[in-house]
Amino acid sequence: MNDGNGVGAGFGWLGPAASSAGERADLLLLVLFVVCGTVALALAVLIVWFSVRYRRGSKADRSNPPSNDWRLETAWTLTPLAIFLGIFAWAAWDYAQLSIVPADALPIQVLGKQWMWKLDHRNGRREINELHVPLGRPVKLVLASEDAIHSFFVPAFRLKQDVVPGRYTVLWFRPTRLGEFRLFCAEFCGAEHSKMIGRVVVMQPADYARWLESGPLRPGLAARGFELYRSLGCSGCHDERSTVHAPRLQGLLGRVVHLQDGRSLVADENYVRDSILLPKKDVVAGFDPVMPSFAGQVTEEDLQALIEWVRATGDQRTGGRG
Amino acid sequence: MSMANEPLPFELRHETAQFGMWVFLASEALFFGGLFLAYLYGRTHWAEGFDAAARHTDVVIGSINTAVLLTSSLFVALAVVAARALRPSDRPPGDAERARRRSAHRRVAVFLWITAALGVAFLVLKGIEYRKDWLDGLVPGTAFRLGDEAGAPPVGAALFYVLYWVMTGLHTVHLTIGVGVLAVFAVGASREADWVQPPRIDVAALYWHFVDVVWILLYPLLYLPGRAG
Amino acid sequence: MTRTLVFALVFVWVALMALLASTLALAYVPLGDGNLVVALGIAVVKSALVVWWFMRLNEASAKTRIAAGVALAFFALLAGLSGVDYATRARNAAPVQDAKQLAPHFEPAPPAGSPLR
Amino acid sequence: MNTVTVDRGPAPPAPPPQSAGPSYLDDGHTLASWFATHDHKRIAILYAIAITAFFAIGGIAAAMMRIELATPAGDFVSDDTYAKLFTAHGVIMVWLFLIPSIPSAFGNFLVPLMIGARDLAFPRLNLGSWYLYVVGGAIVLASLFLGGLDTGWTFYTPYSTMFSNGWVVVALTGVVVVGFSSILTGLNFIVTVHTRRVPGLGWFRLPLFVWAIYATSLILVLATPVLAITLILLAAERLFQIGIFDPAHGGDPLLFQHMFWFYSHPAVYVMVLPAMGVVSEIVPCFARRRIFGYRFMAYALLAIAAIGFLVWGHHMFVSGQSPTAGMVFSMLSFLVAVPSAIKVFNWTATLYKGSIRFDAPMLYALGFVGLFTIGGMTGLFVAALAADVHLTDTYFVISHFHYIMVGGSVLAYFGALHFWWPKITGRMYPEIWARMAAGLVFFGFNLTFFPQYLLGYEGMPRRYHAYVPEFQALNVLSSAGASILAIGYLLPLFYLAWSLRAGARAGPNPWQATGLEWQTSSPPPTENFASLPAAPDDVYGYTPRLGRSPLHVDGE
Repeated sequence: MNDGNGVGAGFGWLGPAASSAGERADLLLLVLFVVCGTVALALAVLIVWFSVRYRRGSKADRSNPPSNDWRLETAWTLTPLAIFLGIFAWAAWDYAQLSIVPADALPIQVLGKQWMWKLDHRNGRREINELHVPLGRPVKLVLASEDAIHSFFVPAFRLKQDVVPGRYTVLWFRPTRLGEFRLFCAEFCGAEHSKMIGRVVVMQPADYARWLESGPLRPGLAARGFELYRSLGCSGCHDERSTVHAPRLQGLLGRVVHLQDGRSLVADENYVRDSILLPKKDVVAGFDPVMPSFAGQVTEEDLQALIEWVRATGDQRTGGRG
Repeated sequence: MSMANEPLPFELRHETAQFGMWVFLASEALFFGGLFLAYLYGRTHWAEGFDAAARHTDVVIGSINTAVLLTSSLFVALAVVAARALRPSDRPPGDAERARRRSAHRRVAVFLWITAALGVAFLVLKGIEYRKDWLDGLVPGTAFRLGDEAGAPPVGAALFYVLYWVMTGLHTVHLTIGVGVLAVFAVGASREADWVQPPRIDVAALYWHFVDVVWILLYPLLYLPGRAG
Repeated sequence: MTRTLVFALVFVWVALMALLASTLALAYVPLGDGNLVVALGIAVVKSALVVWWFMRLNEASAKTRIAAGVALAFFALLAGLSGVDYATRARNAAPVQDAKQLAPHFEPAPPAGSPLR
Repeated sequence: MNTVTVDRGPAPPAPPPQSAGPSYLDDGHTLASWFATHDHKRIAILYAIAITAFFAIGGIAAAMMRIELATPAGDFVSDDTYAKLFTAHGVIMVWLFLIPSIPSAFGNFLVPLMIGARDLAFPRLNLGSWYLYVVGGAIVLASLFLGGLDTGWTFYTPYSTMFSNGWVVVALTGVVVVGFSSILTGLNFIVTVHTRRVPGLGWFRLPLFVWAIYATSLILVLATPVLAITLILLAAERLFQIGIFDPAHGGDPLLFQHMFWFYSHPAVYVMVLPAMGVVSEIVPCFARRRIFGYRFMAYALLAIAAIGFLVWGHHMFVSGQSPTAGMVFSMLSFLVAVPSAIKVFNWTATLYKGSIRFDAPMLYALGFVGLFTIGGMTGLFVAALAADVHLTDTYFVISHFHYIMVGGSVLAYFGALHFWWPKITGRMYPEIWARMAAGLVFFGFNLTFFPQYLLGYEGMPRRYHAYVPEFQALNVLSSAGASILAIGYLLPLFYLAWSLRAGARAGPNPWQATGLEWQTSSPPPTENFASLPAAPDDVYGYTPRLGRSPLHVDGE
């Protein structure tokens, strides 16, 4: 399974990064290794040289040894500071790219539960401990956990993101190499923490499309969301034809929402999930807080389906990309 | 003279005791600091849950208890002032000196007994309040309810009571220790024991004042939110 | 000298009682978020009075005062830096829905042996 | 039995110690004279014995883990037992060995001697701290024997509160009790250094070891209480199934991580600062040179202690913390690396124009400087945000902190053990054996932990009971190294015990070192000094300060 140019099963090497963020991380790590390596080597050589040259009994000039030199001290205070801040800025810049998710990213809902990964594609195709993604297209993973903290870690992409119960966390990447890559859980989550592993398969976009359609025929996530939208009674108020004065949900994801207490925020998955479970928390301006809370009636998977449906309504209006 | 039996000068013993106690109080302040941070988190994230929950605390007992502790702080401060007369003085030993020290001992004993009594009063009132909270179902867990309010309590109300019980519980533990220490010193002072020395009374008083300051900060957090409308 | 000290202490006590009364009264005045700010402000003033006069920080040595100040500073550090996270973190979502009690609406539970379980 | 004084060249002017009664070891042999002693030197010995016992238990847990990890399949122990092993290894090594090792054992013994005091400011509190430590340690061991806990030493919620079925609350109680012992020890040192210095001994004439213990005590007093309250809230949440960290009731698991790491990062500086103090004493003595940049070294110690409180968020870069907070903590983490860099450069500069001997303490000290540099440098890797996203929670981080804790603190602990062994026991250790042990430890350590850097980069997550086959080769190397390291650690146990009986008698100052502790007899009398020692007018008088006549002839 090791994708790198390893020699034999026992000794594998990670191989070049397989995601855009990974290539940048590798460059940063290489520079860090070179800079720190040279300084460490220089220090080691200096210590060995001093030890040999000034060992007791050696003939060496030991006249008036300096015991402090503020110029030297200032030099080796400011130089490391400058180098460190340089490294910080570069690493922080790369890290900032990780938190800006491209708009056209392919959303996949990931649910981590004790000792397995459930991944749901938009058309309802579900995978356990496996993720098929197209080459070159950004993919956005919306991570949720049902029990303890897990961490979605793909070493080949040089990326990981903790999956915290009670909130959605997001991880996006753009695969740049074909092949299969290891998937690990990196945050201790119980006895079978080391068995909560899997693989990420990067395929040509054409093969990916064919694979997506050939999956077991289950209603799409969005379709299930729509079914829930009606069975839970949301349509009673939120449907266009309903007489109840309730906010419209079509194309909600990504839209700026103005709230009653003057705040305004961009509606994201967390906002939709919050409004279902705690409707009185962020009441939209111009509406009275009459919506009942659905806490205790919907599971995380149902919430993901509802959110996918709300996302899908947005697509109908803008040509249904993805 | 060898270093072994050289008694430390009074000033150094006083300074060491006071500085050592303040360093200990710094660590205790950070100990309660962790709780205040948890409260800050809860209050900023679930403001209306905390307000709804805080309305059910007994503000009458809370306020009386604050007054009781403030008064006890006054008396223990007066005890420290009275104890200054017990410092090693260079006055000639004699009946006058012995009488002066006896009256100082008596005054210290009286002030310490009053402080300890006020401490016990606080604990009694606290017990009554805890029993009332228990009966109101204000204990977080499966049977948690906000007194007679119908419906599920808002999210955050249970968190408020987790913090309420942990904060007041830890404060009561510290207060009980304080009452015990003051009672021991009060008995020692009334018996004019020689181990009742100013540096030790100062340290006991500092600890008591600290427990009072913690309550002063707990009071507005636990009893006052959500009172207005 | 002790006579003036006793009077000072009693005066501080009276001030503390007045502040207690005022904070209790102000709690019933609807100030919105201001309530907590006012109540905490008064509490800080009361604490300062107790620490400065009752705990005699006014006649304490410099290092003792620094010890008192350092405790406050480090609490502010703890609250401040974790505050940076809470202030800038994306919205905190609702509590997790415990799946164990709820059978998902949608599909009948897959047979025990199937990989989907 | 002749008194051996290793030929070091002329000694600095040491006044001949008058006879001041029996040494502290001979001053009473009853149980009470040990378990009810107020003498800081005996309490230090009690700590040293308890610490060695806990080090052994933690070491056994580590050995079992390395055996388990020699093969990809988890076949030596079950996965649940493996979780209990790494938790036991973590809890014991952090709280019962590393944190008390140098401060409580060597700090207790040496600080009063180094400042010319009779004892610590609060002797009874010192004994109380030891009992708290032993009781806390017993409770932790009880939780392990009852069945252990599988949460890891970090106790992350909601696993530790909702899903773990180990003896979590018992272990938490033990750790909180040990925490109070740390607070009281820190308090004792702070007050002692402030109020018990011999008249005339200014702050900038104190040895750097005293500065290091003072800085460590500041952290102990200010950080440990937050750990205590966090673990109490955690225990309450586990018992009542509801709490402020519980996501199902609106709590926040990240709040626990904030409060836990607010203590746990300064705690790693509690582990390394005393080691820096030890190295700052050993290197000048064996290089016969004044420490380079004494004031910068002293300020660097305080700077590390202070900035150490600002950086805890770098443990949470991928935990769901906001990116802005991640950047703030990342920059502050780079700031805390600067004083450490200053110290390494200053130790190296101290060797310049010295007259260096390579006795065992010096080997350990140079080993510390080398390995601490590597550990510190890899700290920069995990402080850089984009790199940490890949490296955190992998074996890279495990190797990083072992380089600093084992390569740094434990090496310095052994260096201190050998450097002050003559002063503590009055006996010299066998030099050849000691150098061999130092070499074995250095080689074994690197063979154990350097492969883990590569494993970490390859992406092997930490706390894995079984791993994928391609990680096996490096794991086998690491396990082999662990066996050599174990031997290296056991050797001193034998030859130091041997030296207690048959070691050559050491005079008051076998290394011709500066410092007040070398101006009294070895082992020192119960009251430390026959008469009040004169405050030294120069703290590292191996070579003259600028302009004074040279103390030793060149090239002797």
